[in-house]
This record gives sequence, C-alpha cells and structure tokens, in this order.
Amino acid sequence: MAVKILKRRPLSLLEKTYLPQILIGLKITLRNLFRPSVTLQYPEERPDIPEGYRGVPTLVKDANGREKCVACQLCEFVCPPRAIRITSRELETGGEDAHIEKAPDEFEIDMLRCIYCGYCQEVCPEEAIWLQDVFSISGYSREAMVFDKEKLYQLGGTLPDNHFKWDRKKAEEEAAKRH
Amino acid sequence: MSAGKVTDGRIDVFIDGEKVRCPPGTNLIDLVEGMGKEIPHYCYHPKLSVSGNCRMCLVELGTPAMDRETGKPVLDEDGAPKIMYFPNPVIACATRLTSGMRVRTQSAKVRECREAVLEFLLINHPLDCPICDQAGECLLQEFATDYGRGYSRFIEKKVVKPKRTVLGPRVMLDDERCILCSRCVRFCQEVVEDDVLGFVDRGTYTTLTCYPGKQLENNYSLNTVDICPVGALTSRDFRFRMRVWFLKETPSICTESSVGVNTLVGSREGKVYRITPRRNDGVNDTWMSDSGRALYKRIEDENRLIDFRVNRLPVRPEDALSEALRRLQGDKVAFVGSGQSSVEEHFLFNCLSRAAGSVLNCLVSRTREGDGFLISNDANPNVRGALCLGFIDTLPEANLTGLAEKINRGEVDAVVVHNEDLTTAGIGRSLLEKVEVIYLGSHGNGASETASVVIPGLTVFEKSGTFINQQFRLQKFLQAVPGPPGVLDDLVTISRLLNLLGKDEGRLATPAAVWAVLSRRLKCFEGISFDTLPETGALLDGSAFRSLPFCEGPSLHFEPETGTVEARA
Amino acid sequence: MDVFKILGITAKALVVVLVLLSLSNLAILAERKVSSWIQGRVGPNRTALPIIGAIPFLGAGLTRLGLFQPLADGLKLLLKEDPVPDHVNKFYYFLAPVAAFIPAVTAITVLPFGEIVRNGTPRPIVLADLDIGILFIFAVASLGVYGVILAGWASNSKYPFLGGIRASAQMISYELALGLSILPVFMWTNAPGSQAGLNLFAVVQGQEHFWNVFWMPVSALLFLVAIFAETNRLPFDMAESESELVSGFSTEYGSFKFGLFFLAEYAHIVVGSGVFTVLFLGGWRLPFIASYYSGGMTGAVLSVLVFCAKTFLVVFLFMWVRWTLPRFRYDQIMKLGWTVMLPLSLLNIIGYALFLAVWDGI
Amino acid sequence: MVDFLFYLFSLTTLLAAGTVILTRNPINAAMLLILTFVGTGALFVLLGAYFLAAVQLAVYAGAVIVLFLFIVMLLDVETARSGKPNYPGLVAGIGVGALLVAGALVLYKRGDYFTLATLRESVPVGASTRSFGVELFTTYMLPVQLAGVLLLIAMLGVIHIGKRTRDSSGEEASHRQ
Repeated sequence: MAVKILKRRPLSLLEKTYLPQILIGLKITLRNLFRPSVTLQYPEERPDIPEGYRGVPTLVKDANGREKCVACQLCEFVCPPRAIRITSRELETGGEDAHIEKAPDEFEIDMLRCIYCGYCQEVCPEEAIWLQDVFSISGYSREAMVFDKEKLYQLGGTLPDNHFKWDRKKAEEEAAKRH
Repeated sequence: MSAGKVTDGRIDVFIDGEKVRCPPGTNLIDLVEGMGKEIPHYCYHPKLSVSGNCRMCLVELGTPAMDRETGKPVLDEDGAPKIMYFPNPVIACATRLTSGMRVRTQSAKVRECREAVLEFLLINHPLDCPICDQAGECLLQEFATDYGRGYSRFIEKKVVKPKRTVLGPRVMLDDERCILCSRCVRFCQEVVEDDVLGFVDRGTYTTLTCYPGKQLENNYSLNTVDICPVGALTSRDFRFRMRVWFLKETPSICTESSVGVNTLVGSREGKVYRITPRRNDGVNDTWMSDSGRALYKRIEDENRLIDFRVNRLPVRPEDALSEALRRLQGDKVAFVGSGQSSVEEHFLFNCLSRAAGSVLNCLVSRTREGDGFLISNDANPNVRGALCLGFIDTLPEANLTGLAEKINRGEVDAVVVHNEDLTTAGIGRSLLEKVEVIYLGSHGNGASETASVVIPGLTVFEKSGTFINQQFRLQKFLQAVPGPPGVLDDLVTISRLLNLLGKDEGRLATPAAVWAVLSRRLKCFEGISFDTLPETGALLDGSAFRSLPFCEGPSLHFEPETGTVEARA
Repeated sequence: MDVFKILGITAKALVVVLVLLSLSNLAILAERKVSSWIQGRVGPNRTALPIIGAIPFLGAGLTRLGLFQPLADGLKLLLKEDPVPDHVNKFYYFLAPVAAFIPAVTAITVLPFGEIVRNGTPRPIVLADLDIGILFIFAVASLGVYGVILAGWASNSKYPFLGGIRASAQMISYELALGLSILPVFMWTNAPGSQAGLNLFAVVQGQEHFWNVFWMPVSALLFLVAIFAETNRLPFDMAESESELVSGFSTEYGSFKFGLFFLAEYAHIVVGSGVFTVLFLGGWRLPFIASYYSGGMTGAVLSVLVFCAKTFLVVFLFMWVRWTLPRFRYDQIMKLGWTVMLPLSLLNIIGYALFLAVWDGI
Repeated sequence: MVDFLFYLFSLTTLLAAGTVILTRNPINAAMLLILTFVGTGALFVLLGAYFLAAVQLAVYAGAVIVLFLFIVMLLDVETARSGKPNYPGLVAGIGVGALLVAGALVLYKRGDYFTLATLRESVPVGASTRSFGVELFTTYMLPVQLAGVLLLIAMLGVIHIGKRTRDSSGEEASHRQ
C-alpha cells in the first residue's frame, strides 16, 4: 500500500492569530445561547414512554379483579438475576377461585436485583406479570426495595384482557356439574 | 452372517439398522433404552406388567421370512434374509425380541402414529401446566415437544372431570389430567397387592377411582405418584410446595430400615422438599415406602441440637471438645455407638474408643415388625457397618444391661453416646446421672438432657458417607443440604478429638480420606474408594458374620439364610 | 482626621465591597445560566424562597431565573462540614483562601465607577482617587497569585501542587504583557501638558469622544487576553484545569474556604471587567455624548448604571469565551505568553509611540 | 496618627526582615519577605511616594517572590531545611552586610545628605509619577542606562547559558543514539 503523506496547508497570517476561528466559535455559542433548551423539567414533565417499555415489573389482576398469578414459578426460574421469590399455597376447596387451585402466598421481587429484562413477562403463561412504564422506584432501605405481593399488585393494578382462561374453565366445570 | 444363529444364548436384532445382541425375549423398550435411545411410552413400566393401552410406543416391526416347507429363512437376490414387515405398527412394550427382528423406531409412519396418539391424549387435557406439580417431569410435556402439534384442532367442549379427588391420606387425584395408563392400578395390584384402584365409566368419561369404602392408604401409595407419567396423581405433602425444576437431586440412602432403599433427595437452597426412590434393581427396584419419604422432616425437628453445650450451658466448639477430651482421658470410659451412624463414623468412633481405652462398646438395637417388602425388622440402617469395623462383635441389644451393670459397679464413669437415647435402652436417668455423658448427635433426647458435654451433629441429609445394608451391600449417600450453621460434621468432631489425643486418624475428616485408609486396613473393604463406589453399591463378603442371629425376615431382594432364621426362632 | 470622616469612609468602603461581593455572587449565577443556555440546558431554576418565591408572578419568575440560587449555594458552603485533610500545612492552608480573597476585593478601591458633577467640575465616584490608580490595581492583583500558590503548596498533594506551580508560572508570564499592553492608553491620556499621570479617572475623561478600544485595538486585545490569564479563566485556567488536575489548587478545599476561592475568582472577574471598561470602553461614557452627566445626582446614578452595564457585558464576554474555547496546554500558554504576547506588546508600544509622534507633529 | 502608623509599619518591617534570615523554613522566609516588602511599601505610602509603593508591591511582592516560591516549591523543602549551615555563604553574607553598613556610615559621616534641612529641600522624586519619570530620564539618565546595559548583559549571559546547556544536552542525546 502506497503511503501518501498529505502536507498540511500552511496557515495564513490571519489564521495564525486564531482570531477568526475564535470569532466563529463565539458565533456558534452565541447562536446556541438563544436556542430553546432541550432539557426536560423532570418531575413536572415526564418523557414519553414508548410502547413496550420495560419498566418496573408488577403483578396485575384480571378484569374481575382477581389475581392472575398461579405461582407457577416460571418467572422465578427464568429470572437471570434471581430477583423473584415465590411461595405458593393451595386455594381453599369450594372457595371463589377454587377452580384455579393454586395461588402465590408470597411474591417478592427484589428491585435492587431486577435488571428489567422482561423475561418474567415473556415467560408468564397467565400474563400475570407485566413490566409497566414506571421507571423510577426508590426506597430508604434494602428491605423496602424488596417489593411484596401487595405492593406489586398496587403498582400493577388491573389489566383488562380477553382471555378469561380460568373463567371459562369455571364455566365448563359448572356446565359439567349440571349434567 | 445368518439370522438366528445362536451364540451363547444371545440373538442378533436390528434397531434402526443397528445390530444389537441381546438375550431372546428381551423387552424392546428396555433394549432401546439400554442403547441410549428412547421409544416414547406412557403405560409401560419396567417393573410392572405390560398392559399396552397408551399406544404411544408404536414401532414398525419386521421378522425374517421363513419358508414354510423347509423351515429355512427365505433369502433375497443378495443372499441376505428377506424381511417381512408387519403391515401395521405394533406396540414396542409388548414386543419380545426374537432372532433377526428388524425394528424401525424413527420412521415417518411411526412418527405419524405417535403424533396422532398424542393428539388424542391431549384432546381433553386441561393444559393447566402452570399449576401442575408434574410440570417439568411430565411425559406429556416431553413428548409434546417431540411429537406435539403446537395447537389444538379440538373445537368441541372438553370433558370436565373432578379436579381434586382425595384418593388417600397422601395421594390426590386430578382426573382431567389422567391418561388412563393404569400404571397405578397395576402397581397396587401387582407390587403391594392392595387392590384399591380401578377405572369406572366408559369412553372419555372413564375415571380412576378407589373401590367403594376403600382408600389408597397403604405405606407404598406415594409410588403411584412417582410412576404416574402425568400430573394426575400428586403427593399431598409435596403438592404446590416447590416446582420440580428447582430441586437439586442428591443420591442418598433411606435410613428407615436395614433394607437401605436408594433415594434421591430433592432440595432447594438448603431446604429438603421431597424424597423419591432411586432405581436399584438389587435393592428396591423403583419403589420406596411412604414413611421413608417423610424422614426429611426430622431436619427441622424441634429438638434438633444446634449448640455446643457443657453442663447445659452453650460454649464455643473448641471448649466443648476440650471438655469432652478431659472426660475421655479417664480410664473408665464406655462407648455407645449407633446403628444409624455411617461406616466412616463407626471407623473413627472405633478408633476413638480404642484410643480412650474403652471398657465397653455397644450398640442399641431397634427392631419392629417389618412388612417383608422394603421395611425390614431392623430399623438400624448400618448395624453391619459396626460389625465389619469391629466396633462390636455381638448384635445390638434393646437393653444395655451390660453397661448398666458396669455403671452400677462403678466400673464406668464416662459414657460417649452417639445419637442414641440411653434412657429408653435400659439405663434410667438415675443411673445416667452417676456417670459423665458425652453426647454427640443431631437430635436431643433423654441422654442429651443428662449429658455433661453435648456436641451437635448432622442428619443423613447433611453429610456424606456409606451404609452397609442387610445384604452386606455398601451404599453411598451424599450431602444434600448444608447443616445448621456452626454445627460440625460428626466426622470432623470425632477426628478432632482423635487429633487432640495425638492419633493419626485425627487427619481423616472426610469420607474419602477415611476410605483411603479403610480400604488398606480391612480386608473386606479392599479395593473400594469412596469416589468410585458405584451408585448401586458394592456387595461385600459377609460370610464372617453368618453365625450371628440377625433379626431380619425376607424383603424384596433379600432372603435370610435359613440357618440364621432358625437360630433366631 | 476626625472620627466621623473615618467612619464615613469605612461605611462607603463597606457598601462598595458588599456590592462587589453581591455582583460576584450574581456573576456565579450568571455563569451557570450562561453555560446552561449555551449548552441547551435550563440552568438553576428550582431554589425558591418561602415568602418572596410565593409572590404570584414575580416569585415564580425569580425562581425560574435562579435568583435565589447564590443564596442557597452560599448557605450550603457555610453550613456543610469543613474537613481539613491530615496532610496539609495548617497555617498556609488556612491562609491561602484569605490571601486569594483580599486582593480581589482590595482592587476595587481605586476603580472609578461613575462621575458626579460638583460646582461644574466632574469628579469621580471612587473610594480612593489615587494618582497611580492602575499601578495600584496591578500591585494588588499581582498579590492574588499567592492564594493559588499557597493553596497548592499547603495542600501537600499532587494536583493542587501542579495547579499552584502552573498558576505561578502563568501569572509571571502574563503580568509583563498585561503591564505593557496598557502603556499606549496612558501615552494617549498623558498628552503634552496634561497632568493625568496614571489616574484612571483621567483615562475615562480622555475617552470623551472616542473609546480607546477603537484607537488601540491591539492594546485592548492584549489586555483582554492577559486579564483572562490573570483571572485564571478559561482558556487559561491552568490553576484549576478540572479535567486533568481534578480541581487544581482547590482540590483539598471544601466548605467555606472553597467558597472564598470561588468568590475571589468572580470578584477578580468583575474587577477585571471594570478595569477593562475604564481603560478601553470609555468607563461610564457613551460615544459622542460629551456632557451627558452634568445633571448632578441623577447624572451620577446614570453614570454608575452605564458603567455597570458595560462591565456586565465584559463579564458576559468572559463567560461566553469560557464556554466556547477549550483550554490551552501548559506549554502553549507559556509559548503564547513569551513569544507572542510580550513581543507584540513591545511592538505595540513602539508603533503607538510613532503614531503619537506623527499625531502630535500634525 | 501618621507617627503611629510609621512606627507600626517600621516595627512590622524590621521584625519580618529579621525573621526572614532567622527562620529555617524557606516558605516562611519567602512569606515574611513579602511582609517586609509590604511594610516597606506602606512606609513609602506614608512618605507620599505612591508610585514607589506600587512598584515595590508589583515588582517585588508580585513577581520576584513568586519566583522565589516557584523555586522553593520545586526543591524539596524538607531536605533544604535539614542541611548543615553553609559556612562560605554565611561568611559572604556577613561580609556583604558589613560592607553595606560601612558604606551607609561613610555616606552619613561624609556629607549633609541626612540632615533635616537637605531632606526638606530635596526634590520629592518618588512622590509623583511624572517627577519620577522626568528625573529618571534627565538627572539620572546615565545610571539608568548603565543599569540597563548591565541587565542586558546579564540577560544575554542567562540566555547563553540556557542555550548552551540545551545544546550540550542535545549533543549528549545524539551521542547516546
């Protein structure tokens, strides 16, 4: 490969004083001075959260206000930083949700560990865990950053969807009983 | 090579074109499994009779054509025997191999059959894997990934069956998940001979149920849960407690009796969740008692010992050991070992007793009525270990009359006890208070309450070692969970005491280290090392102890020698 | 000298110093605002006072301008913990901020910032109308370097030390150019027959019609560059150079001692801008308006306001340049100082002397 | 008032000057030297010689001592402190000091320079910048020019020494290659 040495053009006398360049620079900054600022005034103005944003993982309830999670622990399994802890319990026979049989007794997500990868949401067969658009969570202690079930439901709220998997299951069960 | 040529009684068969030699009459599924391949199946179980109702194991089968007149194989143009394939696929589980058989386990036709069978099996399946305890070890899931369609073509209403039928005190039935393979029915009929399960109703409404007025409550009922290929039968103890994929399975040995049932201990993060049998065709096949499965609950027992104590006050471990050492250095020390200690512990305990100049070594017996299957009369899993190591030369006694007499006569002023309760073994509290008791054990009892030095120990789930079962089979168990914080392994404790006494054995604090010495020192253990001991154990020569009147009756793979039984009688 | 006169002078001095400090504080705020605007940011706009901030329209406006920010900054610097590193030379460590602060404030004494006409004669509004005004300012300002040097040395730590070394070398190098660059101004002011001397008021009076910056642009440029260097401002902030020396001479300082350094820097800027205004921008004079301020008290106030406005413009220039130019390398600074600034200022003097000779000849 | 200030500044100056030569810490010495200059400047101010005072501060305090400090900082102060007294230097210093004092005494004995009358009549050279300049370029033209030449020679010498050192080091570097 041929080496080509490019000679730098010698500076003219005016350029040697640097003054024109400095003036150009000053012009640029002066122009910037009068441009509107691009800063977001954070607590009052919030950034637009795009669709599919992976914020804080939450637990959601179905359209009937019942908890969707059945404690299958797949999220606990798939969670790369092992932030999720679930203890399951059997639902009382004959109860309102008895046809589901299983529910989480405790459901904890350690938000200090969570990396917001969204695997839990992706793996959840019941669509019970959703990453929502809340991106700033804080607490005064490590313990406070381990969100329990109550807190997760409070963050998650109700998510209306059209699956009604367990409701259909219940309907089928009752239809069978009528036979 | 001509087909059917019999050499050493074995025959040649061809699985997917690969020549395999096997004894005639071998089950096709077992053979293929031995080759490292798999024929999917639900109803077949190697330890149960063949029922052939799931139809999942369909394969294409061919035999060499025979000339009816000559009885000779028909040859084709190349001189090779002509193979006649059956027009329809056959089930592999009911196929006994004969010479020259050709099997296609992966052909397109076979695949199609399996896909169809699986689709039918899944028609009424509730698809509640998220809440199903079988998920993760479910054969429906496994084969669905291989042969499943991915979606359902079934648009009609599914049959709804009862979801939570209680079959017995330990077993729960989810009828919707049942694929009617009848493994559980056959198990109850054939293995435990407690014929309580059966099918009622017809067609898609067929339901597994107990006979009216009966329950699945025999001591082997949880085996039905193990062999259930789907999530229909679940253990009420384990139900919903932990997903199986989190469980770390550690090979272990059941301490329930001298049968030495091979087990797997399922634990997660230092907590044991369940115990399942581990296949050992020489000991327990694939079975295990329900009572043995509950033993893990002793880990978190209320009277678990955690503190090192001297005169009932907690002390530092080294202080407890030096206190124990001070009492050991008298010349009137007796040693009470345990039939539940491992071989290694027996060895070090024996070394300790010799170093301390023991006046008496004894073991406490634990006998009861066995069931002739997997629970023997002797509830001590490792009496033979103590015998082989020479810690004792007579069988254990229920009442330690010899020790009691010596205490009374003042010939013993310190007793080292490993895990045994002397107060229920013929030495009352008043008698115990005459001597200094050094108690080493995992759980508190009458002996530990009166002991002047208490050193906590580990349970079988928290340590590694070996047991010698009633067949003189040396079997290995491994540590499944860590012990309570601060508690030393019994081996470490005893080896430290030996070390303090200036003995060489003080360096041997792990089973592997003990075995390195043991295999050289004792003839019956020659050539054995802890790491290479097979999972199914190693049979030792027990002929030296033939004259001893062992209390055991017959069990699944054990027949007591007639002489001893008579002697016992 | 009676007591009242002394008290009066003291009060006057106090007022002027307080105003200077307030202006320095405002300059700090201005710096933050200017930098943020240049960078497309908003700048401080959160600090609010309970009562004034609650005034419906005005309060919100003041808050948004960040007017209470200097107060909060000062309070913070006063109240925060004041750690003294173990390894410092205690005496000089404590002396340094004072040594930096006092010269910066003292220089204001001889700077005239307005004029008042009494009995037909214009007189400067100044604390001390010294004959050698500019020399006094130079003398005092040159002492300011001791703050930096002592801080750098007493901190007994590498970054402050390097900062101190660089700052002292730079100060010496640019003081020459600084002094030489303004000679033409006084050559012009001290026209034959004039008794102006080095008096700054006379310099302003001399720019009645035309500002010096138009007469002697090279002088003005040299002086401006030198004053940038003397005040340790970018592109000559060798003493601080936070990107390579952490924070230079003030690395080991915190709390109010740091505050003094900070304040001293901006006091330097304000005074320097004032001097530049007096020397080259005609002080409080507006071009082509000869006797604008003859109206007694009103005129005096007006003149002070005009002077302040010009000074603020120069202060703004300081900030504008800071957020435009990158920092020079140390050797570049030295080279510029000795091989460009010094010869150029000498040439400038010679050239201007010739020009004056011709001018006077005409 | 003026008397009081005179004594105050004189005392400060003398004390500071004395401590400069007594202290072993070069930094302290340099700082006290500044104090000495400031005190002298203040005395000039009391005499009405503002120009001299300002130049004193600007040149000596503002530049010379900065250079001193610059050098002192580059040297290791601790080792400089722990060195043995420099006897030849001490002797030379005492000798120069004695010569200066002797010269002053001779001047004082010889003539009428220090009588009150002459002092009152003498032209206040340093009082105003203008008279200072005029005197410098008329009466004292020759000394000024001579001093200028002297300084020029010194400067040339310094430049020459600096250049030679650099050249020789450059040669060394080239030899080493």
